[in-house]
Amino acid sequence: MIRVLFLAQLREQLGAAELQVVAEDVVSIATLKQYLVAGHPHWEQFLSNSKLLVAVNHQYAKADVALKTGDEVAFFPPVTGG
Amino acid sequence: MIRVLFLAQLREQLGAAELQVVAEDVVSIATLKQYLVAGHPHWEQFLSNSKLLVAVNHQYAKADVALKTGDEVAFFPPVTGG
Amino acid sequence: MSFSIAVQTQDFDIGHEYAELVAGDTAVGAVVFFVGRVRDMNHARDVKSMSLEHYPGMTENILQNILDEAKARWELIAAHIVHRVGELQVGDQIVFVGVTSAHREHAFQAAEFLMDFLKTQAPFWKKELTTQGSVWVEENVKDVDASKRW
Amino acid sequence: MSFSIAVQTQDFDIGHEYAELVAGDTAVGAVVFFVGRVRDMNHARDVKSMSLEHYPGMTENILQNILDEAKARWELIAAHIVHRVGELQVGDQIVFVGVTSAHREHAFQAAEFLMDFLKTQAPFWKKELTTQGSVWVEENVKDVDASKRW
Repeated sequence: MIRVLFLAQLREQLGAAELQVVAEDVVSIATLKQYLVAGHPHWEQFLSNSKLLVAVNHQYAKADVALKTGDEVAFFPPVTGG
Repeated sequence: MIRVLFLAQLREQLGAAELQVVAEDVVSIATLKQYLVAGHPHWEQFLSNSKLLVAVNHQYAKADVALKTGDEVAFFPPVTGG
Repeated sequence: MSFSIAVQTQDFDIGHEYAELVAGDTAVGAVVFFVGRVRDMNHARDVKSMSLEHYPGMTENILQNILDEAKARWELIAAHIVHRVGELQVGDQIVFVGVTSAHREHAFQAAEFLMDFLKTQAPFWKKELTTQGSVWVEENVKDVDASKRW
Repeated sequence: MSFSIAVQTQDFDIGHEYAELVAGDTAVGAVVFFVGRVRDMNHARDVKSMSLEHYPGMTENILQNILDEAKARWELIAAHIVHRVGELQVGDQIVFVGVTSAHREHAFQAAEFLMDFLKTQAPFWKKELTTQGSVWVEENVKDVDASKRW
């Protein structure tokens, strides 16, 4: 399983904080996004936002990063701390 | 009278902290220096140092500033606070 | 403490942070501090309070990365980052960055670098409670530009 | 206090300075502090203590000029400069510069500006007591260069 998190404003937009995806279903961040949108068509406008950031296992990741079972993937908007 | 001060390392080099000069004797910083050197020839090497700074009445001044009675003139080396 | 980070709900005390940062080190010639606070006005919105969310685990990783990068770029003796999360009121402290060095230019540059990268990399998000309701703070273009100069 | 300067033999307390600087002002988003301290090594000289001389009257004038210039250049809410004179030991605090603003870039730049100009304009002179005897500190070319960028 891959643990998928949605944080901050994105969590509110999707109405979801976390879900589990079977690893065989996805091979990269890009295909994970396609898989999520296939199951929730109204998420597309939010997940296709070019400003959206992605982290895999607590480090920033690009869309072509390969995923494996046990990974934690997080999607979130630009950060605004400090 | 003009009050003339020598500060920090310059005071130690000249062996003098302060002296009074009659205003008619000097008309500018440059002529004040000449006057001081005329009275104390061994001061020349220190007073001709191009790094020496001069203040008139607590503000930095150039060599051509005119002096008048009651002025306070200070000569000192580059500053090293902070 | 030398080099450390903290993410916490509790407030921090500047006098205490300073004392810890310089404790026992006589090579320190320069200390630079930055404190970020909740101000009452942001982009013309009248702010009452704010809620600060973060991504536990990643936040600590990123802050540690930024600190390591600063250590590699400048001659630092100690550096400490504290960032608060949770509910904060106007006037509350949000973030502390403290850096010590033998030289002031290293301390100043490292502190600015830490803040610029913290602002654009560390996974914190602010939601302001304003007189017009609650608003997620938008990415600040000035912060993005500032982080590009390093 | 808003904008003020002090030249004094007594030590200063960072927690107290910070509290005074931000007191009651909820528009402050950013606070930058600089503290300069006597370090045990300067240009390979082993420093034991130092004596700080200044030019009373002119010092206050110059510090006030520098503060006025910073106020004119950046959006500042408050700024405070404290500089000690007299006999100081290794590890002692020498100078404090604290600046508050709504914006961090203003606070950082003003603090750096104040220190660069204080270093090159304010009439203070350091005489170090080292293991090789007493030595007047020489003008630092890096400080002169730093002051030229503004």
